[in-house]
Amino acid sequence: MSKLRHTLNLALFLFATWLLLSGHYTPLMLALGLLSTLLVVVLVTRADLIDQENQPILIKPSVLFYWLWLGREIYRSNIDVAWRILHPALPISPNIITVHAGQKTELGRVTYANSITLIPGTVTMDVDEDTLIVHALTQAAATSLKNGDINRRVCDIEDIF
Amino acid sequence: MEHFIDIVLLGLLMITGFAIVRLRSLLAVTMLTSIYSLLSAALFVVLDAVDVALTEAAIGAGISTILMLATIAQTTDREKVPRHTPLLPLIVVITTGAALIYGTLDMPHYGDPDAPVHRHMAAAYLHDTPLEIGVPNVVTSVLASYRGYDTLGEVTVIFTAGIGVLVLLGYHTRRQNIQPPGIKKIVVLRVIAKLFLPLILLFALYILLHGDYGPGGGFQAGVIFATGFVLYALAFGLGNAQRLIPQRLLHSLAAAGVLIYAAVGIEVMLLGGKFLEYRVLADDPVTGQHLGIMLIELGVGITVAAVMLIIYFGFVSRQSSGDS
Amino acid sequence: MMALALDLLSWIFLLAGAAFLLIGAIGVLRFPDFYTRLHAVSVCDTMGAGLVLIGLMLQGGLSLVTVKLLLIFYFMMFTCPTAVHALAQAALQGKLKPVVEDRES
Amino acid sequence: MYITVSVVILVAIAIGLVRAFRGPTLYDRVMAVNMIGTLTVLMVAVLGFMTGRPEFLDIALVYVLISFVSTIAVLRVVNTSNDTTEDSKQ
Repeated sequence: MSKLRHTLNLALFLFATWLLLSGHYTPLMLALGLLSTLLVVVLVTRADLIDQENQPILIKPSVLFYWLWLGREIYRSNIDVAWRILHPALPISPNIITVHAGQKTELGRVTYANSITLIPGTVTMDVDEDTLIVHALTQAAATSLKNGDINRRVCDIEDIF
Repeated sequence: MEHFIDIVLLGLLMITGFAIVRLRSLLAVTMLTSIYSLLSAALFVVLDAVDVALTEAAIGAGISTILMLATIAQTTDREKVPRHTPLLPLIVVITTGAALIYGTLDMPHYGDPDAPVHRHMAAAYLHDTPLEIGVPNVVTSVLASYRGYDTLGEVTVIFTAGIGVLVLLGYHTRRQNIQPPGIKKIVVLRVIAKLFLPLILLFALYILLHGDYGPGGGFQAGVIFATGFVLYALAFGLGNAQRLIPQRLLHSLAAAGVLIYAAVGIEVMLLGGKFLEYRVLADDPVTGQHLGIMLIELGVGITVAAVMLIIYFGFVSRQSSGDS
Repeated sequence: MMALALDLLSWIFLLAGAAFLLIGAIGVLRFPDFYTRLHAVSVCDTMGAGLVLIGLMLQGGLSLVTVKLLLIFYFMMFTCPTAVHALAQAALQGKLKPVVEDRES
Repeated sequence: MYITVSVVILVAIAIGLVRAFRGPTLYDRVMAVNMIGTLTVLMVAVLGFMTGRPEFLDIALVYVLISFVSTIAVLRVVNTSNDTTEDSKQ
């Protein structure tokens, strides 16, 4: 039952994407768009990829808030890294830390890992079950990551996936 | 000012070319070839050749890099140092180059509006396309309608290449194991691939069906479609990808695309037109042209996607069966 | 007046984005080892690309062009970290030793 | 103004090329390709606005998707072939 809902969700999402891409709203083009959506959904179902993870997760408000918060973090650390790049003495102190990912689902963990990578100054090197190996450009970046702020926030939005 | 960008891009292309010649590690050379493709695609965009740029992006930076790497994985990644002296080849190259440059002296200047091609061919295409075919993208009308024979030939060439690869690499129907080792390690890639596979496939279909309006068409769409499945194979293992699209189906699809193209031509002949003269397909000649172009683009797309996947699976399945 | 302000804002975004792209590229050149260079690539991918795309969106206004730019932005925010992560993971498995210092700046 | 942005992007591409030539490891080259891919996407988008032809954005979209897949593909092949720090031996 829920599988059907996921399939319908995906189909709606794909057709909306088609409409936004196309810009030609003649009956022929709309029909072709429906056919294309159908073909893709059939292929994806055959590939057994339908589950809660390919839902359009961007649209929910709390996820949107997370993106905004992440954007601010990205902005801050960008300024920091950019300053370090331009500094003549290159003030960096690379180090490797492991952090614990508290998320229950794979999608949650991947969101966490990719958020870490998106923020300059920290790059996820490896994901092993619920441990993440992270390369940090500075001690400060490593410390702030260890505070677990991102981890907590990803856990918060995970419930509604 | 656009000339400035042209010149810088051409300069970067030249430097990349020299570096490719100098390096001996073939993996590094492949990377530089990929950069070369990206740069030349940017150059095509500056020159307003949007369709070519799209093709270069999809084929040069995408599938051909992947196929070259698959080849290197099976052979060697070091270039052999030639033992003979490079003097004779150098002389041959310089002479040929000089002759070619001498030849260009007689040609009209770059962008010359009085060049014969601009006065006759291009003008005719630009003038006739809206009247006869009714397709906004003139490149599509030229490729698919005015020069439909050429394109049929090209599709046949791709089909032949696919068959050639099948013959050379053997006919592997052995199933790969469904769960490749180390799949736990690539959890990020797996989740992202799951998100993006539907989008890539949808985008390929969008490119296929909007060739009339913007850049795109069968060739590019086929390659993007194939790339989607390459991503699936990378994230979920070759065995799963081959289960999704069985080899036999691919073989039939590769042939089916060419057949669709040719069948459109023959259907037109049965309706009383000449080979590939789409205008008789419908009562209204413009609608007929439209329908014909759409059908043959579909054929092109199917063949290209199938052949690309045949080649990719051919290379990679051989590689993993050699390992065991 | 409104249009002018919007135009000006978009130019600021575009130029700032270009500056970050340049800084990222310089970082790729300057940083001492592969893993540290990845951070410079992140600067290019997030701030540089993001600001340039936002600048272009302001130029595009409310149209399908802006939607396509948003799509590019959305795709990049997923593909770029995945590619960077895949690079780091591959290098780690390929036994490329990261340079680790304890010198605090 | 678009010209300024494209010229800056070109300079960044040139710097990326330097990294691709120098290496020293293969991973550095793959990284350079990845970065040049991003820069090309932006370049195409900016050029589209410069010449007033928004259909260029389709190309940029294709680039994002294709360059992602090829980066992943490269890494999978590189890690199956064992000679990864090729140039350090030269």
